[in-house]
Amino acid sequence: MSFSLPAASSNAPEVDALLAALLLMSCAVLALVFGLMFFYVVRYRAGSRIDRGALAERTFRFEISWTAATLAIFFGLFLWGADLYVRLFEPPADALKVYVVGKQWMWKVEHPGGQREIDTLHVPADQPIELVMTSEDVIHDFSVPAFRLKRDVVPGRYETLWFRADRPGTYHLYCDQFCGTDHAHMVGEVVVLSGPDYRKWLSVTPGSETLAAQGQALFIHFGCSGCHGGNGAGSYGGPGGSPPGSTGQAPAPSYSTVRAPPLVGLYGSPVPLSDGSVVIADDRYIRDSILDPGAQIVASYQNVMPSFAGQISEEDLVKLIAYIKSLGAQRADAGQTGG
Amino acid sequence: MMQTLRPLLLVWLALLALLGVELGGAFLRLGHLFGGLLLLPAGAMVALVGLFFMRLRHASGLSRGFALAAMFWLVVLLGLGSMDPMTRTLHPVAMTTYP
Amino acid sequence: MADIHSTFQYSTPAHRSGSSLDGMWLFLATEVLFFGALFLAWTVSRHYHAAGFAEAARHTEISLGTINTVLLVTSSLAYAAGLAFIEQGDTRRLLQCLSLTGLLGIAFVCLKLLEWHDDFYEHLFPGSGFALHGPDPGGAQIFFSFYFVGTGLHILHMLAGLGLLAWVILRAWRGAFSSRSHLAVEAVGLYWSFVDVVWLVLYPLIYVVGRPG
Amino acid sequence: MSHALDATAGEIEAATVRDNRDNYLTDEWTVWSWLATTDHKRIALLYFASITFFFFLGGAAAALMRFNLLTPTGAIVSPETYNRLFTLHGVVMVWFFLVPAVPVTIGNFVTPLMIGARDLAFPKVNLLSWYLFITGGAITLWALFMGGLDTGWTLYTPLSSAYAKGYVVPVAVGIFISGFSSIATGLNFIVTIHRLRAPGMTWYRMPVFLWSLYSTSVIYVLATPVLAMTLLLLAFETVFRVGVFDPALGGDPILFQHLFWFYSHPAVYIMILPGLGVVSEIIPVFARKRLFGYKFVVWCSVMIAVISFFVWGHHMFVAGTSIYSAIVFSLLSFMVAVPSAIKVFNWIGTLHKGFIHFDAPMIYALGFVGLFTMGGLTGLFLATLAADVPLHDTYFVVAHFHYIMVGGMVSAFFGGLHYWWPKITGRMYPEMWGRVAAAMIFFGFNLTFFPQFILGYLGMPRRYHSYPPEFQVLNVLSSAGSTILAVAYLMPLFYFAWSLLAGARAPANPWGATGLEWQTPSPPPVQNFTSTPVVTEDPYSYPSPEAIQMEQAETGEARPNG
Repeated sequence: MSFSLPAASSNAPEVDALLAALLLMSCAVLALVFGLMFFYVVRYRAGSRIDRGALAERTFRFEISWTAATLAIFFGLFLWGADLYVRLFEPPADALKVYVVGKQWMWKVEHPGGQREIDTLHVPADQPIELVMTSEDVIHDFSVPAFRLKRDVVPGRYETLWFRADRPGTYHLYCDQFCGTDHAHMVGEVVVLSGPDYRKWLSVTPGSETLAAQGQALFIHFGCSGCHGGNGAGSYGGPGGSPPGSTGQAPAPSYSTVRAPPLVGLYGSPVPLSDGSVVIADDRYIRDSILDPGAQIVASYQNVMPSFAGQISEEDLVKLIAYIKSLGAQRADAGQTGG
Repeated sequence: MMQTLRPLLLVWLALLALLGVELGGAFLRLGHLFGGLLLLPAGAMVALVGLFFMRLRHASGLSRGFALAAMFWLVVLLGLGSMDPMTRTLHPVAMTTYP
Repeated sequence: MADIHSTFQYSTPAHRSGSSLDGMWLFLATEVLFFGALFLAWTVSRHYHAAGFAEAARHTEISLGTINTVLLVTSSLAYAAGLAFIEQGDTRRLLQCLSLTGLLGIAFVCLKLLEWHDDFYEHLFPGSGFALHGPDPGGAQIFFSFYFVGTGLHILHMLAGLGLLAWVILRAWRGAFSSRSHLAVEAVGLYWSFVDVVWLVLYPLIYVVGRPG
Repeated sequence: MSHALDATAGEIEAATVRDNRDNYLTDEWTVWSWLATTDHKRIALLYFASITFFFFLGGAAAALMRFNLLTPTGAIVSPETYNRLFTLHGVVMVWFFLVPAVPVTIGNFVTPLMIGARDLAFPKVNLLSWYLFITGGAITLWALFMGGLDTGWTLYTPLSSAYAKGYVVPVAVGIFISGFSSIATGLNFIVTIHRLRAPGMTWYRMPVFLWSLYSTSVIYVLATPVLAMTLLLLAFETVFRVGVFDPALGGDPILFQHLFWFYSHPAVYIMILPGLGVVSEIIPVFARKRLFGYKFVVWCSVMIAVISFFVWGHHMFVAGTSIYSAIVFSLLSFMVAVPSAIKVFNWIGTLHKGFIHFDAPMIYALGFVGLFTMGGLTGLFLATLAADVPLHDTYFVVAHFHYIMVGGMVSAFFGGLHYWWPKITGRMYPEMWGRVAAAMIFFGFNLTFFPQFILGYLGMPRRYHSYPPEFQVLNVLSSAGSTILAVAYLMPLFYFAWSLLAGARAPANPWGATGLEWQTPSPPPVQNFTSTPVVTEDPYSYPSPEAIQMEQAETGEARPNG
């Protein structure tokens, strides 16, 4: 057994330094308090004959000075802690996104390449990783002590957590928020691999379909293709007769008579809404549009789409979004080959 | 006797007038933000009832202190309590229905 | 023995009644925080669910709510007048005023129950079978959770108030109060008006603020 | 004064004559005279009996948990049982021991004595509060034993609503009812302290303990109702399966945490503020010296009570609250630590140039200062945002709050109990045993909880029924400490019982303390005082060190060195 904890992320040494400072200050204060207490208790014990002399008259000065000293130290600690904390919320743009879903009592992990794991998370060293986490039931907490990180995983919303592991190895993963009977068994491992090892792991891990491919199956399963077209090309009759980006490339149009906006090339592009505003179609916009289609209606379309809130599980939603994203990528590729 | 009853009646009339303001406001299209303004007449009504019907004007200093403390802590509860939800960046997720 | 024990600790009757009224005010302060927690829940939920709250608020009966507000405000007036009368030693007028207060209170409770009945009939109680399917049905259900908890607690407070009122009326009828000794009238009056105050806040939150949203 | 009151005073005089013969204990001996008493002293004893029961019940649950954690696999009890044990431990210890502990027992007993009053302002409300307390306790216990509850005392949604296994609603009802008991007690203390002070008892002549009780009562009265509403909303959600915290509807489970901690963080100060008051009483007495910086100490109590309402967000730094709110709450949390630190410095200042006696209450008080300082300092770790992230929800937090609650508060409670025991019972406790128990509690406590700081840093999460094998050594140390602690807590039970039967009769003022409660016989008469006392001195007006030394020189007890 050991009383030390590996520091395996870029964040860990910084937090350790802060903890060390806190520990140092605490020891100093404890030494002062216990030291004075022992000293006075022995020196001024009732039987002691030492001359007490007169009492200090102006206690006010003491009060003000130790209050001021305490305040100053506290403020410094506060700033230090807040500065480090804020950085935990600023993931680098190039972070690799890994989806984590907590449920009683396991961690389900999905990699962008479609690899799925349970209670284990493989990540490459020296690359920023952003975990996008949610829960299917109660509140959990994704905690990796070696990274000095944790974040509650809350049902009904996404929480993100980013880190840059810098030391290959295997580290404990715990659920830190009490989540029911087998809370203590909701544990796992985070495996940090060096770059080459990670690529090897990716290649040997049974390459289940990519998220996007699974999303495509769901796109048909949930009937999205009925209106948005088999390949997300939209149904004809939209503004300008045919959806942008689909002309010349889209396969046979769907026979649907319902008008729905095209999805090819949607991701990342600006979308004009019926209320005159324009939004960028990001993850959140797509998610909202699936769950609450009436909220942001694309200009010159009627809202005929039913809400899918409560019908699509969180994992499936992630896949659908991945699929719609991939449609955007296809268009970009097609544009390049065409040009 | 009329001297004591008259202010009470006047307060009652003022309360009804403020109620009228609220009722009218309910049918104006004020929007999400300005809808909250309709709480102002309610606040005035609460103050009137407290000061006149509950005689806060003539209550002991201690009683008035208690009333003020209640208001202060109510503001703390509402202010600090809504600070987090109002400033949160929320990414909602569709929940499947419960088992 | 016990009675001497508890009365003698005060130096004068005014000291005693003043302390009791202070105690009553402090109790009302706790009630403010009690309902305050509910108001916080309302504020936060409305922030997340403006659409659901607006739709739900449009399905409330503002006419009944407004009539109820008038009833309650008037009952408070009647009580305050009654207190003014007993300060002049007029027990007969006190009884008249308090009876009016009671009748108005009972009318309020009846109207409220009628409103609840309608709400149930229209399937506005949250849960499966909830009637509203607008853009934000979850928000509308949260609104009605708030509505039923808020009005339910208010009704409970009304019933407690009516009980206290009956007790005061009974004592007044037996001639227990005089111009110099009417602590119970004053203390119960504070409670009665406070229940009124709670309603004055619930009324806009339920019927008014959401509606224009 | 009115004629009617003169008559009453006459009756009182007659009663007073009898009081000289009978104290409050021997006044009447029927069961009914206890169950229907409105005497604050008897109600305090009723409370003593109830919370002692709850303390040992919660302690038994803790002992079982520590026993289970001897091995990494946790083979003694099943995970279900373990979860129920720590829920029982938390619920019972928080709401049925720590929150009421000092105010309803020692506070109830000495408040009227300290301000020179006959009783609290509302004696019947006081009795009602005890009945509410035991009713709430009975309902909660029934639920905890019949069906059990496995949500932890924090009752976070949706684990306690849609996914609840066990008796959430009865437990919530029990806590709700006992909450009214808290409110009634707080209301009583506040009005009493405002209205019933004896002539000459100005605010700045009040003992610090009363200021602490007053501050505690403010929290009782203003925070408890928020918990009541939170529990109601939770019960609504659990019963109807819909509600404001329900994520399936788009509700916010974190809102529950806000409401819960709006009560439960100030509740932490409900638990510790009376302890701070008790220690501020004990130290001057046994140092024979004026309390250093009296005004600072009393205003620190008030400041702690007020600021305690602004800091609850630090329980949620990793819960997914907004970053702005986390920063504000972190800063405010540091603010609440300042007055606590000031108090520690003032206690040490009081020791300076004193004449320190080592009676058992003083040993408890000195232990309190040390443990409270450690608990407070580790609290700073948790208030510092980035440092809280790795430590949150680990054993570090468990150790931190046990240092405050058990090391601090229970030590202060025991210290106060020893200090006022002669006044309450009219008997002296065996001094040697008191000192041994005090020392054992200090030692056993540190052995139990210090290893948990290290466990927490190493990442061991709270509420784990089993754990990775590398944590075993520290867990075994902690469990070993808990056995010592258990023995040390049981010891007073025996020697106090012995003292009741065979202890020496206590004089009115065995410690040579100032304060009105020591000027009336032990145990006090039913009316507390034979005549209304008049206060003419500041509190803790012990003679100056020079005067004491002069006196010692005259009597030849001890000679100054010159």
